[in-house]
Amino acid sequence: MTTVHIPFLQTGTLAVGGRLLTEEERSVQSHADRPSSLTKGHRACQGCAEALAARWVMDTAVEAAGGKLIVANATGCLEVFSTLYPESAWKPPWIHSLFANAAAVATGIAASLHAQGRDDVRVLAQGGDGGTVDIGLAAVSGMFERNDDVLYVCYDNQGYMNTGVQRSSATPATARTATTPAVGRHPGQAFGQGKSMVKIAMAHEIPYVASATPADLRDLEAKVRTAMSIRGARYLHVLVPCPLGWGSASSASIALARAAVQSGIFPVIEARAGELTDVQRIRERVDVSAYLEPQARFAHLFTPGGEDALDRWRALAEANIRRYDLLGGAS
Amino acid sequence: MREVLEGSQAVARTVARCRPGVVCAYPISPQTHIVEALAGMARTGELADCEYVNVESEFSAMSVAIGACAAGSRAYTATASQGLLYMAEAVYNAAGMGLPIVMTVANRAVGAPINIWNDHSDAMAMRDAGWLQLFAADNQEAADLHVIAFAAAEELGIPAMVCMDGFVLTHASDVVELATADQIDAFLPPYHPQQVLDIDRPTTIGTMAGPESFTETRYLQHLRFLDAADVIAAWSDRFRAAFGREAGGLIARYSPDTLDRDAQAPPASSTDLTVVAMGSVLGTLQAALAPLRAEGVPVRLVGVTSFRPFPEAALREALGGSRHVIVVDRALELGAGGALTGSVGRALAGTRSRIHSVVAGLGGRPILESSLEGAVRRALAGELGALEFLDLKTGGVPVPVEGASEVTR
Amino acid sequence: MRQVRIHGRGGQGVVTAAEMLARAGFLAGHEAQAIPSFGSERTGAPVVAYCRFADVPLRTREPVLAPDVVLVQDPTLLASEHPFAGLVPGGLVVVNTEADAVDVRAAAGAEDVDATVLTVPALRIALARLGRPKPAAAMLAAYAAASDDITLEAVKAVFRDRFPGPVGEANAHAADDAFTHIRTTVAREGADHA
Amino acid sequence: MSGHDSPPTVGVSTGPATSLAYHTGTWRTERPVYVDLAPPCSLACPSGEDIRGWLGSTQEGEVGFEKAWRRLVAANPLPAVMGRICYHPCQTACNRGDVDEEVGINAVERFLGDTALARGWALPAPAAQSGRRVLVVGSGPAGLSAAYHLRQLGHAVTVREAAAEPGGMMRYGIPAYRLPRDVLAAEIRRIEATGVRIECSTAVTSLDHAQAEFDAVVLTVGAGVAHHVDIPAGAASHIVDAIDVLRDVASGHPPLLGRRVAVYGGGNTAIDAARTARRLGASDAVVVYRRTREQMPAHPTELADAVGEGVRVQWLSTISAVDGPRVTIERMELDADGRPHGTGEYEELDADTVLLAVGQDADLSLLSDAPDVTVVDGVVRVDPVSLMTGRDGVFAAGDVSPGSRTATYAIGRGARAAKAVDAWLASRVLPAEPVAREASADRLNAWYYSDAPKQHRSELEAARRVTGFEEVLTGLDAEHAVFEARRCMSCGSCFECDNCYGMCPDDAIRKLGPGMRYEIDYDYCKGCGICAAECPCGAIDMVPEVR
Repeated sequence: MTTVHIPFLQTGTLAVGGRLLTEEERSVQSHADRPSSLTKGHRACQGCAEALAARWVMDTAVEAAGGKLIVANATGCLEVFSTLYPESAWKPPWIHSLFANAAAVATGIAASLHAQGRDDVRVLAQGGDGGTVDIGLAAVSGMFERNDDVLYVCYDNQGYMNTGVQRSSATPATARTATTPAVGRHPGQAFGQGKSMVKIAMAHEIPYVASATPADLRDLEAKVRTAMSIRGARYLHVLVPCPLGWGSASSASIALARAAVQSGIFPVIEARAGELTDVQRIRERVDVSAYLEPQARFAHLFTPGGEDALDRWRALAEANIRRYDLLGGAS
Repeated sequence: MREVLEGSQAVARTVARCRPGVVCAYPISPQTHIVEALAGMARTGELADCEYVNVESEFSAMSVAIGACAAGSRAYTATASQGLLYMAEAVYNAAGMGLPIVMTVANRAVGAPINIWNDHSDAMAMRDAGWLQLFAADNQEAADLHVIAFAAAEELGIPAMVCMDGFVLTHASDVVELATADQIDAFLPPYHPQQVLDIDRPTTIGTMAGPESFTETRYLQHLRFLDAADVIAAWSDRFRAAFGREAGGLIARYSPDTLDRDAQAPPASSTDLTVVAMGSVLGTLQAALAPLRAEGVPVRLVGVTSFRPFPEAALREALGGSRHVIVVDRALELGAGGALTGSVGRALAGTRSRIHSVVAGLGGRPILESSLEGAVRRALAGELGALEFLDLKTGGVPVPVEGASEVTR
Repeated sequence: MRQVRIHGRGGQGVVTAAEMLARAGFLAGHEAQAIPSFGSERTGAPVVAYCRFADVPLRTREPVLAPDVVLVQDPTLLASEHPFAGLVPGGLVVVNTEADAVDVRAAAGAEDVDATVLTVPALRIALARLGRPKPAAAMLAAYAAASDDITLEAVKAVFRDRFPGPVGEANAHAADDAFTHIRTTVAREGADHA
Repeated sequence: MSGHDSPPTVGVSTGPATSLAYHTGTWRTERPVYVDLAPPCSLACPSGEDIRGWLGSTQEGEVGFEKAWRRLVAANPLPAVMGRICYHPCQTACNRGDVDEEVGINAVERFLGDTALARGWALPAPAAQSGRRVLVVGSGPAGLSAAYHLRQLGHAVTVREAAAEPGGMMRYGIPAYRLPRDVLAAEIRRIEATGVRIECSTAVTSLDHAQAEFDAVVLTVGAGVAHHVDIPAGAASHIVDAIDVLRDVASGHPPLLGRRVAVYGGGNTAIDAARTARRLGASDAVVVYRRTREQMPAHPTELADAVGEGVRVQWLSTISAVDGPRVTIERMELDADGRPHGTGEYEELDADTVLLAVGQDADLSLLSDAPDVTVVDGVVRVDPVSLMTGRDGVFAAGDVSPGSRTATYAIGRGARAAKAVDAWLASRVLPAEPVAREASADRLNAWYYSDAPKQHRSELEAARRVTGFEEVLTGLDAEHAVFEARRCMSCGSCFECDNCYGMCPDDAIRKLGPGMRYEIDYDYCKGCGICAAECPCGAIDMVPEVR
């Protein structure tokens, strides 16, 4: 894991900053003059973790690139809430073309910059899970396969929230969405469906793949920084809790991301050239219910008859813990 | 230098001399020879300072072009048929964002049934995408149109398709004289994007426009499109002046005597029967109408070079009030008639011209001089209908030997 | 205007032959046009290509329906592909075969067609010179030997231009061989005129 | 085609950061508000120390030590002393106990106190002379605290002490192994250096005389007289007051107690006496206590140390008779309310000396000429706000007045008395101490606190093993003191961790710079509440938006 060694200063590494930190030890987000690449006035829902993670990612990338960053954005919440004409909440040069083509647009930008001899300018593409895992997968895969010099960031809120919370192939099992209602014998999204974009990215053996959450800013910043230090195709998958789609309190977005990691549901990993190189260990293990129960989309799991599904969730967590050694017992 | 070249080679070399910064492509017949040639030139260095990107679909081809163009590069791709439709969403998008990409469309039918041969269905499907659509009559023009297309598109901030008939032109070898790199450098201004993703002057491109601004956005796009006709005409004039040959323009006029292309040819007269067509069939028409002219038949030929924007005024002027207008159409609006006919009809609405739509050459059916001549003769005899399918086989399509006969009621 | 139709099979270089012919005609001072058949180009399938020469610019895009010259690169096509179809009276037919003109007419069912039929062992020549079954250069040279449309030198030049180095030289040698074969045969036996 | 020169991209492109024109603050139904709440440590500190504050300065390391000490002595002028003898109720209250272990506040206090002594830091210069003279009677913790604070306020202060040395119970009640006399002396000297005049061996016998001489009088005479119980005792019995033993030891006249010593009582004095007995050579020191371990008022760490030194405790036992070396003990049992009752079962214990440590009383002989100063339950009755006795201008604090009898409490009451005197002298009404909102544990987001990197954590553990903040006699070194201070969670008060600033999805919080904290931009804040939820220390309230 890309660790940041911060001396224990009241809060250690989990808080955003700290008055006792030296300039070098500070996170990008803690700087009073941080770029705020996605600035105020955007129209994301209250407590939108995507808006938050996007600022974190882009601010770090902007700093890593010395301010020379161009961003291509897929259609989706992130695009809609940030750029309703004539207003834009973005500071770096930014383009939105279509839902499925952010990766390809980014490739085009990178190709153009290379042709212009401007390899100092870096390219970041970003989109939601729909634009990445579903409709945009071909373009993402093509960008990976060619090893184009693009950092692609997926903000995974596990569904089509922009269109009113429909199921995507990143929607977790049992989750209620508008197209996987919580009715019938197997309420919500079916078990056994969906795909892991992180594994798909790793299978391309691109130079760098990582996952992160807004529950650990420093980890996220370090991964963006690492990604920006590498040339070629890179992929960062960020889990972003969605108060609207998840049916959670707007104030709970960080806490849910934390619970996703601490329950073993969302492995936070790093991989290079297809090989897993590091995992973030669980720090304070919690039961999956700590992650699921605050979310209305899982409310049916906590009514009589939901026990079996909860057990299957626990099994998923156990499987992740085993597969990624999330408790650190194996080494 | 005059030389014999395959149409695709002529286009590829000309495009290369326009110095694109990014070329991206996904193979589809009959566009392949163009992008293969460009790939070769990118490897040999003949196409310098250019990124050649092999993408995984036409959709990504256009998307890469969008990114490249927005980042300040002259961007080029080529496609055809299903590929054009597969990238359709991005085709509209490029135009909406005002990115002056140039794309060759090697015109081909659209399936099903799948058919790799020529007609204009693909380009017609994209006629309202907001692109300039310039149709080449021959390979010389196909090559030259790319130079004009880059110039006009970049001045306008509107992307441009250069349409050339698949196989009929792309795979045919003709005597052509290509614009040299030096000539193009002197003619075509360097690409100065009207908007660009610039780290020093950041901008947001591709915002959402709500009901309060979308209509105005489209209206402004429309006005720009109206400007486009003048810009295309101006660049075509400059091209003629610089290169000494006809290319582009809005409408191709043909001499009544020689049937050669002649920008100075007089308009047709009201008593003339005028054939209007687009693309390579114009050459066949030149040959087919010659015997009629020799007989003293008052037949004229007018070509449409710019299908989008559609030059209604220039067309009306060239037709000179011809009472009989035959539109030879290589695409069909199902249930209506020829696709070009529709636009010609709108241009002639309110005039006394009678329009015949002759749909010909669908899916690669050869268009024969004799058939065209016959159609004109029938029109003169008052026997040509408002809509005819040239060389239509009566009795329809042969039924498969086994299995399918009872199915298709 | 002179119109040429070339019959062959995918992989024999039919399209190349048409283009080379157009180039050779251009070198010989004509306007020229080559129109390949438009197919999916599967190896072994029958393929047709066309070529026109004229001394005025060529406009038409229709396929050649009434050829002045027909080149048949594969004798197995004689029976199935109607190579004599549309041939103008007195036209020239050059066939790559070891057989003679009489056999060719018989195979094509064209015993009574008004045409000059020449045969040339272009495949043998190609195999000998190139080591590959690419008879185009030999066929074009045979055509040059039998008409004034193009010259042997033009044929050799366009192949050398397209295939610089040994391949071009081998094609040039094949062209020489075929040219010599036709001139020798015609001088000895006279052409087959029906 | 004129009149439409706009670029073709109108409606598609726009300038960066133009969203500032859109104020999302109108979406809000709740607004975040920064608050400063009282931490449980301070609420529990009888001395009223701003513990969070001085720990905060200590966190800064070397540059913050003196500032920390100055924040500390703003309440308590005896940090080196209290860093040793305080039973640190602050630590019992510390929220960090819920996370891992409470912060070793007392050890840090001692570190600061010792550092100040070693470096010779002076107490703050007093305010300008008020021209008023105040007498403080007694130089125990309450008296010294009152004198110090009165002096800080600009008054001329005289302390009169009946004993030969100043310090009261700190000097004569607490064994030297817990409080070295040089430390006490140094901190008292430092108070004197601010202008406080301490007159020893000077008993005040008349309140009237005192009031004639001074504008105000503060009684802090303590409770140095042993409380007595009636135990049937034979003539040969050797029964002495534990407090006297401790005083004698402190005065350099250790008594002979014998080999076997029984101590009767359960308070800290009992434990001190037992441990002192061990130091004086008793091979067998038994504490006889009538209740259980859980009920024992002595501090558990003191008990543990005592047991560690070989002191035995006989639980649920009372001494019913002493006859020579023979002590009769009755077994007790607890009733349903937890009160002990005799069982009628007896046993015997051999003891050369019985030390009585069943409580101490105030010496109120001074009040013989002051009937208006009323005494209830052995202590002087005072107004709970002004600490004034029944007589105008006479105040009381410390053990002589109601309340807890610890040095820590005495210091707090002394400071309060100083304020009261000051107000009275100025004819001001002293307001009651405000009831502060507590930064309770449920406000905290403890996730952020336990992230001590392993190497540091192990250092901490090692430090604890070796130096044992709470229990061992040696103090922390600077590094460990800083580390320990940094474990403070700053409950209820922003310590500028940047969480709110960094985690605002709407970029609606401004960071104002070091020490200046943050400002919420309500033009844009949507009121999601992430800042409040993720504030480690609970320093943000979400309050309903009333427009």
